[in-house]
Amino acid sequence: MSAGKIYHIADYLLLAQLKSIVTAELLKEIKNESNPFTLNGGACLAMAGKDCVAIACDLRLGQQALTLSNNFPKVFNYGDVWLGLTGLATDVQTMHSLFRYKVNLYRLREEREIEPETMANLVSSTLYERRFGPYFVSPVVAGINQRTGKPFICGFDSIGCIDFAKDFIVSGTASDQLFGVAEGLWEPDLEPEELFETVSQTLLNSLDRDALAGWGAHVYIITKDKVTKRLLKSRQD
Amino acid sequence: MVSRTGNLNEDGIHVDMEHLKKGEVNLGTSIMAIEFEGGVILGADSRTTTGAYIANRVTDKLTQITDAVWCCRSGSAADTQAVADIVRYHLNLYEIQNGQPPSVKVAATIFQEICYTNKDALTAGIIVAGVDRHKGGQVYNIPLGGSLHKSKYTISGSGSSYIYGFCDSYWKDNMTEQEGMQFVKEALKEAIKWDGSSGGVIRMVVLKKGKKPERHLFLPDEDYADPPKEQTA
Amino acid sequence: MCCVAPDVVVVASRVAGLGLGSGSFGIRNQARVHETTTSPTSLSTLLASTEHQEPHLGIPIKMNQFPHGWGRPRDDVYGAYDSSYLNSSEPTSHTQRPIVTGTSVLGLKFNGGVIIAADNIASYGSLARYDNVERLLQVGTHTIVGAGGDISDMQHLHLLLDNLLIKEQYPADDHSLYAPQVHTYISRVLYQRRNKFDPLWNSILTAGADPKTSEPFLSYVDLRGTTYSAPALATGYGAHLAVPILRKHVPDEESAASLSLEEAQGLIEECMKVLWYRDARSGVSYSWAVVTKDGVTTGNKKIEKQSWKFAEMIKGYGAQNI
Amino acid sequence: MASSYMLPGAQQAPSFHSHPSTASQPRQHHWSPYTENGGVILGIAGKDYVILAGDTRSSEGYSINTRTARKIFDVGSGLVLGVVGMSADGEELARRVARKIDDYKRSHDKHITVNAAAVMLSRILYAKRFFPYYVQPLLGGLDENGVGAIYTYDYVGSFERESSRAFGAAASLITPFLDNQINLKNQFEPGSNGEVPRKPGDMPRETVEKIVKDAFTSAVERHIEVGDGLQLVTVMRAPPRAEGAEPEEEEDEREKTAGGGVISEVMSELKKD
Amino acid sequence: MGGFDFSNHTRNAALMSAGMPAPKATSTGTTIVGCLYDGGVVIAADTRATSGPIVADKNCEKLHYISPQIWCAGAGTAADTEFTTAIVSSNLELHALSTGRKPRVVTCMTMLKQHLFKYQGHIGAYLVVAGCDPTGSHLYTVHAHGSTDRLPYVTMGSGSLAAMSVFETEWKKGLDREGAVNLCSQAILAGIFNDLGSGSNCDVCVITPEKATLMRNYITPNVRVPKELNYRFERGTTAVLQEKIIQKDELRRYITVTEVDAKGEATLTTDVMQVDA
Repeated sequence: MSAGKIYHIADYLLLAQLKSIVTAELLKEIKNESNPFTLNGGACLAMAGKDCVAIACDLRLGQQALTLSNNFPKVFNYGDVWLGLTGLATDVQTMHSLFRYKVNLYRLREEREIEPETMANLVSSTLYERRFGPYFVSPVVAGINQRTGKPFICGFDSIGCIDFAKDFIVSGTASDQLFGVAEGLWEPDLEPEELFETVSQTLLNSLDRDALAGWGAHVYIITKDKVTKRLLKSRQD
Repeated sequence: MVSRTGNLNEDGIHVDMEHLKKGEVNLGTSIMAIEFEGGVILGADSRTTTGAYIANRVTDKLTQITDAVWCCRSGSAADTQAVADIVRYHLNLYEIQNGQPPSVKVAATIFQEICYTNKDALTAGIIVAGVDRHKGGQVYNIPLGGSLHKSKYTISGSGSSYIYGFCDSYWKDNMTEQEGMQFVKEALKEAIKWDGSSGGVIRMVVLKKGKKPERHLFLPDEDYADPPKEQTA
Repeated sequence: MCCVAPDVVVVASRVAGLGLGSGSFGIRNQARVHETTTSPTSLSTLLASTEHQEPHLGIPIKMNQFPHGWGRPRDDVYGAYDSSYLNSSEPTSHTQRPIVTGTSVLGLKFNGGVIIAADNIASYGSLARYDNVERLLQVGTHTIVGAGGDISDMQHLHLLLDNLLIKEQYPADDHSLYAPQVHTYISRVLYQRRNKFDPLWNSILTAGADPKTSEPFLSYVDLRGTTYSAPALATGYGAHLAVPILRKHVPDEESAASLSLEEAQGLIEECMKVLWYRDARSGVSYSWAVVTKDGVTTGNKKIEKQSWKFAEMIKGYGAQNI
Repeated sequence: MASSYMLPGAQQAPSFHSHPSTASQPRQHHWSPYTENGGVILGIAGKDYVILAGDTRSSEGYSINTRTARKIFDVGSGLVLGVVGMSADGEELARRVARKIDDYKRSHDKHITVNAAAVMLSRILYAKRFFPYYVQPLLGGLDENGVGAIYTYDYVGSFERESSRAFGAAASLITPFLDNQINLKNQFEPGSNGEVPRKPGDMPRETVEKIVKDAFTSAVERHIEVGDGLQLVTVMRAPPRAEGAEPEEEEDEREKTAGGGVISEVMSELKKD
Repeated sequence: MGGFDFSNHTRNAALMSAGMPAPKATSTGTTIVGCLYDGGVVIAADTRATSGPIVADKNCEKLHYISPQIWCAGAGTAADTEFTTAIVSSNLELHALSTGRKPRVVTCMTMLKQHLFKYQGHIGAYLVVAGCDPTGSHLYTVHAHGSTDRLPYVTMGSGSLAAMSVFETEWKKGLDREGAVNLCSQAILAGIFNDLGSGSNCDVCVITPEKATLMRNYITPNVRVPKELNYRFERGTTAVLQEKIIQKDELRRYITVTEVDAKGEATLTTDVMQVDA
C-alpha cells in the first residue's frame, strides 16, 4: 500500500483487520491507565553499604499524568526500621497506618523495638493474608539490626514474597530504570557518604526517565547510631 | 454461562477434554474395563499431558478403592485423584461400620453421587470395576455429567472414540482371562495408535473373586508383547 | 470473496453518496457497484432502495436521520444493521489455522555437513491421522528442506520449490541452487505471505552443504518470516526438548566443526527419542537426511533402546502400593 | 521522540503472565503478524565517532532462538543501522535501507549523507503507517563535518538526532544509566553546593566503550531477554596516516564516504543464562 | 489453614471489572527437578525470580524446608510456594508432635494436594516433594490444581522441558549419590541456559535416611564479570537542598508518641521527620 494509490477492496479488508489490532491496543491503553500500581506513580530504592543502609523515595503524587502533589513521601519510619511503600496512594497510607498499629502493638507486647528481619516477616504475612484481595503496594524494608549491627534490606511483591538482597531493592513505577542504574552504579562496601551519592544518583537519573515519579526526593542514610535525612534538588517536571 | 462439562470439541461430537482449567494436568487417556468369566479386567494407557507436552509417560491411572474394587481415571488428574481419595475414604468407613466390604454397586454409586453433585466443578470420567460376593465381577461407567451405566465392558477417555468399532466387533461374553487380556490389550493398542493424548505403557489389573489383584504391564518398545511368564507377577 | 465484497460496496457507496467519503473511494466503489448489481444477490434490492432515497434526504422514510445512524437504513424498516463485516474483535480473513499438522524438525551441523530429521506423523488435532508423511524434501543436489506445522502449506511450498528449481535450471553454465539460496527464497515467500495476513503455517529448517567448500548450512524460518541460524536448530517441541541437548554438545560453530557424523547421528537419535517420550504429537518412526559436499543421503529409522521398564515400580499416585 | 505510536500486536506477542510450560488453554490460533524477539541496542554519538552496540540474543517467549543474531547492520556508505523488536521486520528494513543507499550511490555517483539517509529511513517507515515495521531503528554515521550522528525513530518514522539512545527490551534500564554516565545528568561539580552542573565533555571513545560494556553487563543481570554476546560497532574516521608516510595506493575520493566514516566491529561474550 | 482475608476482594473485583489488570506477582519462572537414587533422594533448583521480563531476585531460595528429612522445591507464584510450604511444614510438625512419629513424605504430599485442590488452582504453587521416612525415600510432584505424580525423576517449571531432556537421555536405574547430584545439577543447568525464566545458580539438597544436606549455590556458573569502570561518585556530586541529622535515641522520639496537652486533646507529634516543612 503506497500513498496515493486507490484503495482496493482487499486493502479495505486488511484495514479492517489492522483496525482490530489498533482497537485492541487502545483497550490495552485504557487498561494501563487504570492500573492501580501506576495510577499515582512513585518510586522507592534501598541500598546496602558498609555498616549502613540507605532508603530513598520520590515525592510525587499523581492522578495518572496529572501531578497532584510534590510532597508525598513514601518512606516511613518505625523505630529502627524504615519502610518504603509505592503503589496505590490510598493503600500506601492504609498500609502505613496498619504497620504503625502493628509495630506499636509489637512494642507493647515485647517491650523492645522491632528488628528489620522481624519487620520483613510481619510485612510478608500481612500481605499474604490478602492473597486474594491484595493491597496494591510494593514495600521495601531497610534498617540496621540493632543487636548484630548488620545492614538489612529486602523487598516484596504485592502478595508478600520476600526478596532478600545483599545489594539493592527497587520498587515503584521507575523500577525498571532503577534496576538498570543501580546494577550499573552499586558497588560493595560503600561508606555512608559514598552510599548517599550512589543512591541519590541512581534515584534521580531513574526518576528523570519516568513520567510518573519525581518532583523531589528524600534520602535516608542509616547507620547504627545515626540517621541523616536529605531533601534532594531535582527536576520538577 | 456455559457449564464446563458441556463443552464439545470443534467436531461437535467429542467432549473437549483440553478445555480444562488453565495449567491443569490432563489425563487424555484411553481406559477400559471388562467382565470376563472369572472377574474383571481394568486397563489403561499411561500418558498424562499438559497441552501436547507429556508431563508423565508412565502414569498409573488404575486406582485401588477397596480390596476388590478399582477404578480407571480420565479427565483432570487433580479432580479424579480427589474424587478417588474421597470415595476410598467413604468406602473404608463403610467397611468399618458395616463389617463387610461394600459391593461394587455401592462403590460405583458413591462415585456417581460425587460426580453428579459436583458436575459443574469436576472434569472426571471414571470407570469403576470390581468383584463382590453377590454378583461377582461388575463394570460401571460414570461419564462426564455424572450418570451411571452398568455394562459388560466399557471404554472411556479421549482415545476410546477410536475403538468403539473394534470393541463392538470383537466383544464376546464370558471370555477366559487370557482372551479378556488379549481383548483389552488389542483395544488399547489401537486407541494408543490413533490418539495423540494416549500413549506409553499399557497397565492392566485383573480382579478375581477371593484372589489378590494381579497387575500386568506391557511396554511399547516390545510392541506390548506378553512378558516371559515369571515377570508377569 | 463474492459474498463479502458486495457488503463492503454497499456501505462505501452509501457513505460516498452522502458526501462523507473521499472522492476516490466513492468513484471506485461506484464502479464496483455496477459489477455487483449484475450479480443476482439479494443485496441488489437493498442497494436500489437506498440509492433511490438519496435525493430525498429530508424525508425520513427509510433512512435513519439520527446523527449516529446517518445514511443507514432504519432498523424498523430493514431490520437491525448487520455490522458483522466491521467486526473488529474477530477479523474475518484469509487467516486459517493449521489443520493437518506435523511436529518437530531437528537439524545439526557437524564436520563437513548437516544432519536433519523429522518424524512421519501427521496429526489432525490430537488424532494421529497419517503415519507415513515425508516432511523432508530434497531440493536440488545439496539441500534438504524440513517442515513442521500445516501439511497442506508444506505441500504448497514443495510445489513452489519444484517450480523454482525448474526455473533456475541452467545445466550449461553450471548454475544451481544451494541451501542459502533456497533458505532465502523460502523466507521471502513466508514473509510476503505474512504481510498479506495469509501466512503459510509452517516452521522450516533448511539444511545443506556447499559442494566445493563443504561448509555446512542450517537456517530456520517460520510463518512470520523470522529467520535465524545456529549450529543446532529445531522447530516446535524440538526447540524445547531437543535443542538443550544439542546445544550442550554443540554450543558454537567451532564445536560443530569438530563433531563427527557418527556423533551427530547419535545425538539426533537421542533427541528423537526424547521427543517420542515427551511430545504427544510425535511418532516412533522418522526420516533423516545427511548433506555433505558429496550430496544427500536419506533414510528411515525407528526409535531404538527405549526405557520403559521402570514403569513397573510406579504404582498409584500417592500411598497406593499395589 | 516526537510521537508515541502504540506497538501494534504487542498484546498478542508471547506474554510472560502465563506459565508457558504448564498452560493448556483451549486451542485457539489467534494470528498476529507481529512477534517480539527481545534484545537491546544503543547508540552514542561522539565528536568524531559513533558507537552502536547490541546484544546477540534472539528470543521468543521463554526460548532462545539463537545466541548469535546480529542487530547492527552495515548498510553501506559508512552508515550503520541498529534494529530491535521483531527481527523479521528488522532484517527486512535493514535490507531495504541498504538497497536504497546503494541505489543512491549508483544514481548520484556519491555517497549519501547520514542526514539524507535519516530522512529516507523516515519515509520508508511512514510508508507503512498502517502496517508498520515492528522495529525501533537507530541510524548512525558521521555527518558531513565528520561529527558523530545518531538518528532515532519511532515505529512510524518520527525521528530526531540525539547524542545517546537505547532501544529495545532493556532500554528503560540502560537509558538512565547513559544519561548519568555519558551526559552527566544530575551530577554537579563537587564543592559547588549543587550550583554548577558537570559539563559533559568530549569523552574518549575508549571510556565510552567501557561504559557501554558496563551498561550491557548490567542489563544482562536484570533483563531475561538480554544476553549471550555483545556486538559493538564503531564508525570513525580512518586513522590519520603517520607523518611523512606516503599513501600506499592512490585514494579514490569517490570511495570515501560522506563523513569519511569507516566501520569496525568487535564481538565479545555476555552471560548466557 | 490458610486464613485469608478477603476484605479487599470486593474493591479489587470492582476495579478488575472496570478493566484493571491483575497485579503482577513475583513468579519463579524456574527450573526445579528431583531424582531418586539408591539410598536417598536429591532435589535441585535454579535461583532466578522474575517479575515479567525483569529479574527480581538473582539468588533466591527455591528449596523449602518442610521437616528435617522432607524438603520441597517450588515453582510458580513465589509467594504461594513460600507460604504453602510454610503452612504444611507447620502442620506437619504439629502432626509429628501429636503422633510422636517422624513425619512421612506421603503425609506431606497429601496435605499439599488437599490444600491446593481446595483452592482450585488459584494458589499457583507447583512443587516437587522429596524426603526420607521410615518407609523409604520418596519423590512426588504436586501441581497447583492438586494432582500428584510419583516418579523416579521429575522436573517442573518453565525450564522443565529442558531439564527433562537431560533426564530422558542420561537417567538410568541404580544411580549413586554422586550420580544423582550430578544428574540433577546438569538438568538445572539445562534450564538455566535454555529457559529465559530460569537463571543464575544451582541449589541442591540431598536427603538420606540419616540427614538432609542443603548445598546452597552448589554451582555458580553465572558470576558477573568485573565492571570496566569504577562508578563511585565524588562527595558533593548530588545537589542537596536540606539536611537533618538525627541520633538514634533522639529518633525514637519521632515514632508515634502521642502527647496529651493540658486540655486533654491528643496530638500526634509526628511520625515523619520534617526537614522540608
